[in-house]
Amino acid sequence: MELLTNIGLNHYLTISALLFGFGLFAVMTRKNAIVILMGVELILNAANINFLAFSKFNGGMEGVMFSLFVIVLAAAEAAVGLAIVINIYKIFRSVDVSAIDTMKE
Amino acid sequence: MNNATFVTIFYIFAAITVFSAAFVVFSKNVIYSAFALLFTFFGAAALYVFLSADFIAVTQIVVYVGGILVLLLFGVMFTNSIMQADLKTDVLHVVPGTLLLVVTVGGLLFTFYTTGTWKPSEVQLQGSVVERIGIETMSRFVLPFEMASILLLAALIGAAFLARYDNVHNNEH
Amino acid sequence: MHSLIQLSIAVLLLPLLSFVILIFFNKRLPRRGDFLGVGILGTTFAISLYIFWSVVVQAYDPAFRVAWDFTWIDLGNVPGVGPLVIKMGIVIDNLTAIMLAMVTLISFLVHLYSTGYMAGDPRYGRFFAYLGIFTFSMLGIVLADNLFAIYIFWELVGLSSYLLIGFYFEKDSAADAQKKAFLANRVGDIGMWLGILILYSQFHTFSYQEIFANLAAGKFGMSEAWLTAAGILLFMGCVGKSAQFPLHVWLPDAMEGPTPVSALIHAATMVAAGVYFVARIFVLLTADALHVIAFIGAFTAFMAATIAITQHDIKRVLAYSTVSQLGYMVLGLGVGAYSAALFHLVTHAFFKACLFLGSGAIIHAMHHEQDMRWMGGLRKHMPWTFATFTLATLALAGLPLTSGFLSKDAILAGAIGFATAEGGGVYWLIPFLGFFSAMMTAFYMGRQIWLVFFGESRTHLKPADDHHHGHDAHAAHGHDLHHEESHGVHEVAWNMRAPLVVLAALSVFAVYSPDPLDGAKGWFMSMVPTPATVVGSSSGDSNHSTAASPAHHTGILLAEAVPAGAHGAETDAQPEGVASEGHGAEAGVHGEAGAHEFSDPRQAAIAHAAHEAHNPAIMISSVMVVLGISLALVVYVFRIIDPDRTAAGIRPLYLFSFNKWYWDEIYQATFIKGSVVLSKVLSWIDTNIVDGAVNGVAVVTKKVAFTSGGFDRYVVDGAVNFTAFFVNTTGALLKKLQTGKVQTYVVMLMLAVIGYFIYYFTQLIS
Amino acid sequence: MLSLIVFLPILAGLVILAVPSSQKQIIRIVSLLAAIAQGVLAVLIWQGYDASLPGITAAAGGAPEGSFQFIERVPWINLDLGGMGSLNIEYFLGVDGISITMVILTALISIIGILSSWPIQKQVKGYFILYNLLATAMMGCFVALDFFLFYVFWELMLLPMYFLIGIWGGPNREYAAIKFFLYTLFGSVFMLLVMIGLYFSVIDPLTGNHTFSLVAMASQENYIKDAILGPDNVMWRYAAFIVLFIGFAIKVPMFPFHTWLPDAHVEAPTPISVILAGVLLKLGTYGMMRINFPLFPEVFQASLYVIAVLGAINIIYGAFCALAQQDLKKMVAYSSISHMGYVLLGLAAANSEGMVGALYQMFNHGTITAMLFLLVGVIYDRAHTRQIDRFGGLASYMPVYAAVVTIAWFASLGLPGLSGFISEAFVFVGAFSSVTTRNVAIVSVLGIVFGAAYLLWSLQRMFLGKRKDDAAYDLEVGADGHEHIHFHDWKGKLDLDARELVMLVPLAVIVIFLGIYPMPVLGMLTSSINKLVEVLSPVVMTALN
Repeated sequence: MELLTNIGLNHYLTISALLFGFGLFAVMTRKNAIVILMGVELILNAANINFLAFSKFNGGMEGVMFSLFVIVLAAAEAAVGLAIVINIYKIFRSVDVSAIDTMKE
Repeated sequence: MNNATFVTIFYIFAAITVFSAAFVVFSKNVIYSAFALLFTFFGAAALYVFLSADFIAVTQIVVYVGGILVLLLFGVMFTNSIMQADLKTDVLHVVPGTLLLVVTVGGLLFTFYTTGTWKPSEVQLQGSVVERIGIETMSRFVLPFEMASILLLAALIGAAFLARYDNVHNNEH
Repeated sequence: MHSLIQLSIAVLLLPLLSFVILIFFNKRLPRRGDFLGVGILGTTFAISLYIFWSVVVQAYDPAFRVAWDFTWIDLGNVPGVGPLVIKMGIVIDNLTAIMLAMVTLISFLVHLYSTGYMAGDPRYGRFFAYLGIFTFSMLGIVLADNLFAIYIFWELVGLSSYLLIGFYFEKDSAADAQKKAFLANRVGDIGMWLGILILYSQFHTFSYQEIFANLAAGKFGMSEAWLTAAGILLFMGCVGKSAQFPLHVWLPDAMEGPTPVSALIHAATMVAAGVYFVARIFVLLTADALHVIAFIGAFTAFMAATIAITQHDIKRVLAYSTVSQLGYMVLGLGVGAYSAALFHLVTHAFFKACLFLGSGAIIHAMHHEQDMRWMGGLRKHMPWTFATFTLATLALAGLPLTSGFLSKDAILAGAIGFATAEGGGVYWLIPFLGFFSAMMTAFYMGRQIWLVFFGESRTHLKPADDHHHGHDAHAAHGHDLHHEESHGVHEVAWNMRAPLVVLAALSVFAVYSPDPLDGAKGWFMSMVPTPATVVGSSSGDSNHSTAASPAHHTGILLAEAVPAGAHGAETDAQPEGVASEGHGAEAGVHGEAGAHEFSDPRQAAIAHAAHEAHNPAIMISSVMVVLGISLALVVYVFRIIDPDRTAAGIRPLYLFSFNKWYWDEIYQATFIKGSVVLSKVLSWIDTNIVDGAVNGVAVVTKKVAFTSGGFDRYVVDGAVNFTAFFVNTTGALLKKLQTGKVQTYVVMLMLAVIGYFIYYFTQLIS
Repeated sequence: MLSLIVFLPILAGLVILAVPSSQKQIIRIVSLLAAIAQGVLAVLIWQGYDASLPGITAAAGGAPEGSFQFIERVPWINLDLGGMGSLNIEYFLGVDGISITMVILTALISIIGILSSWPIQKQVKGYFILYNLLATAMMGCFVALDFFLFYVFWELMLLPMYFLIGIWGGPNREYAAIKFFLYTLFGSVFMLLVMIGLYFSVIDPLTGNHTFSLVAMASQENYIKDAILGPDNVMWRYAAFIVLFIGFAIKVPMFPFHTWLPDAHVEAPTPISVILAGVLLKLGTYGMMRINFPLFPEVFQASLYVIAVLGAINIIYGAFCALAQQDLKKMVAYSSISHMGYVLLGLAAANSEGMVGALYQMFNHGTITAMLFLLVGVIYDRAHTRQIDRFGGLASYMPVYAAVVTIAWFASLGLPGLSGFISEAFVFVGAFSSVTTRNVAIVSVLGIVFGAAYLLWSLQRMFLGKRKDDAAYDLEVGADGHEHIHFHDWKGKLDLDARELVMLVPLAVIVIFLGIYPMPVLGMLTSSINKLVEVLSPVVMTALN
């Protein structure tokens, strides 16, 4: 009970682990490119939570600063990623990544 | 704010975050996923507040919810006809994916809980860190900051270039 | 440079000029340039005569000597030897002057004669060119002051002889003869060359004077046998060129050349060069070498005389007579009768040239009939030829009042003296053979004169089959003006007659000596005295082995050098030390002509004995000559003995002589056949064994290659192929992983990460 | 200067690459101009050459300057081999008396070869490119003073030669080309090993590093005492000497490694035969003089007698084989073997006379044998056969040809007044003066007679005797079933034409002039030869060890 009520580092890490797992699952299994992007966002958020948690319990500012940069990065990534998805769509008339297997050849 | 309230609120937000994330992943409908993602972001932002990172939480809401999520929705709309009934997405690698999900999460949790050697500092972050962020940004992290700005610029241009409507380009393919 | 040297250079080079002009431009010149050849040779003769006059008549000094040389090859500072240069030079002494005059005179006369004899030949101009290069080479031999130079001109003479013998190269017999001549000469030349090498290897010089001076100083580093070998090897050059046994076979065949060539080269000059050369190196010949030389000369004289008796071809008789007479000269040198041998060289040159030119006139008149059996009675048609030919014949036979008598007699006297001095025994064979040959000479020359000039014409007796010989010559000469029938036999024109007269005149005793019985009283033998040997006689008779020590020699040489000082001034380009000593040596040697006071006891003994033997020699030889001529008269004039029947009676001997002792057949069967067979065998070995080995290696390599190829294909390559197969199969399996779907890769990536984690943690835990 | 003379032909080859292959005349003229320019450069080098400098080894102090001339030396390849030290290969050219003789000969023969290539019609462009490559490689071999560079040029020579014989040769050309190629390659493989061994045994006194410089290698004091080929390692030094000797002897070619030569000559086109006999064979003996002997003088001294005997076998055996040949070209090929034997004999004499004779014989054999092969080519052009028996009385048909043949034949048999004589004479003088080789010299003199025998015999059979009827020729030549140009077709133009005279007359003039006055060539090489003899002399060796 103590473990449940005394919110510590492990709680946050658990949340981030779950988010990471879901994000990874999305990236791995979903065919829709948009959903894959969403999974990526989940992973990034999981990382952010970790950064901030460690920062909080360490008393340093590095985690905060990094999570800030991660957010910036995520914004850039989302923009470019979506642009790519749209281009893919233009070319293949689909965002089904399983259909886009030209790398096979 | 006493401890019990704090714990309760924490769990609520944690649940929101986790469950909405699960919904994002498991929902067959892309639109639903997108909206579930909104909640995930909010939950995460709340958790940031708990972690004394109020500025980050605000940024999270502004950037993710205001920017990325809208972007994603536009992406959904661009690439799927909303009127079309089949907005569902198929899945593949479900078995290995699930397996990996379990293993990864299990592994991570196992690691977290068995390590037990986290040594939290005596001094934890307290209160708002906005001011310190400002100082850090302009002192120790000025170089990453500038690089981030260049990255953003590059992403801006790149995204604009990639996504622009190019008739000739189109025709070629 | 002494003026005589300058003149002699002109003498040397003028014939070369004639050659160069005529070989390139003879077709563009009027009369094919024959006037040029004759004119140049006339000039040459005039200059030579002047040299002769200055040296022999004006100076009248037995020790006269002028030398000049220049550096021909500079080998730089040779390790172990020091600065080494090879010089070329000219030396003029009495002998040279006499030889110059003789060679140019005969050459000039032959040029003149050829304008008549060779007229109408398609290669008329080239003939004169060849004569020019021959004269050049011959003069080179005469003037050379070192062994290297003489070897060069020696071979050049061989070349011109080759070219001239093969002048009618369309005739196979001429082509064979020229090749034979050149090769036989080459065999002699390699001996001569080895002799030169022996001397050079000791002294690092080719110069006569330096070699003699070094020898006199006892600096010869090898054993005495090597010195003897050097002498004999050098003499081999003479054997080849002067057609001595065993290399005499080429000279009779060389008569395939035009007759003027036979007169110039194969009678008068070139063949005498061998004798001249031996005379030049006379002083370094050891007693043993001289013995070999004497025996070879005597044997050659005898053998050639026996062959000459039975030959039918007019030129062949003369050719064997030449071989025989050359044998005399060599014999003379071998027995130490140096002056006599050279004297015979000169007298023989004139009368034999006269004989050859006379025979040429006869052949010309007979329309290239050369067989004496079909001649006869020419005395009436050709009085000039008859007279000169007879005079020359008498000289050759050695009848008193001729030049031949003087010289031959001196040689025979020397031979007797030699035999006496050497202590008799087998050495008496030499004078015996000499006298016997003298008799036979008289016999076969009498036979020739009679067959050619007396009796009735026998042209009509000639069987029709036998015509081919004359025919060929005809075709080659382009003399189709006349036909074979001898109606047109008449005396030859003046340009062919004049040389005969001049040469006949030079066969009279008075030209050489005031005393018709003693050549030693004449100018020639006074001017060309026997030089003192530089090698001592230690290898000779042990009784005389008190050989003068080198020091003693040098002392004499230096002392005697003083009176020669007047001439020393004339030797401007001579090297200082050694050469002046050499000069002194020459001067000392010639210092007291007449009263031969040789420091070498053996030489002195021979000279003394020869002097003693003079009168007996005269008597014996006169008797022999008279015997020979009488025999000829008995057989051919009075017909008391029928030659044919006699020949049939002693048929084996007759055939032996007629077939030239079968030397040609023996050589053909041994050396020539041997060489050809050996070459075939070696060539077979080359293609089948040496090259076969190479090809065998190739085959073996190929076999090995195939074997290893099999190994390669089934084992090594098999392994490779298995690898390929394995990779292919695995690849085919793994290919399925390559879906091209990004997410598959992510799955794998994660699997790998988790794998790593598991590994990491197991490590961590354990 | 030297780089220019070496690479001029390759430049010409590049120019030819740009010329369309239909422009045959331009291709030929470009090649000819390059060859003439090379000749002019050779003359300039000859003019600028100071004959008093010795060469062979470095001057006092270890610098090649002051001993070699026209030196060009730049670092070329520097490889760090880690624990084994470093590999310093230089681009090092220079000439001394030995090489300048050969440079002049090469330039001369290159010009003659191009002239005689004029009638070649098959793939003219490729032919001349290969020819120019060959010319560069030959010239490079003679001026390279770095062993590695020498080796590069040496190997570079094989390739064009292989194709020139294998493509433009006679009916059996592939066999001959392969034989030539493999034989020579076999020889050079060992050279490579020795070269590397030498590299690690020699120190350049100037830099203190290992070096491929032949100049440094020629001085025994530069060897590391206990290195693989150092003075202490007697056995390895003998082995190295022997394999190097075999490598060069194959090129000479020396009995019993000579059998590639007749085949290669018989199959090669005339200009290639000229090059092969005129220049390539000399590379073997040049290599001996430059590399094999001065680098291992004590082994050389120990093997004089063997080398002399091999030389004598070459002389006499070659002459006998020549005597038996029916094919004129094969006879000339065997005569080459015989004449190269004189070179070996002269080298074995190990004194100045013999070595001068050997080097001069190399030069003279180059000019004389070039004439011989050109003359064989002339008669083959006309009659399409080289069988000696099929000819007869040619002197009446072709008087000028017969005259030139006579000069060449007599030069070959060593007639005085022609250059071959002087070299042979010096060889014998040297070989006889050396006590070791005296007996061999005495036997070898027989070669003079047999040389005269086969040459005069062939001369007689082909040129003298009765002029064979045209009809007889028709029958004989036509009998083998091939279509030949019969002699009567050639009436009037049978004799030498202007191009052939331009090739032959200068050679004849050189042969005659150098026979009368050899100093223009001898003057260049005597000081180097004297130095070489000094380097090789046993006295020096004992002083060092």
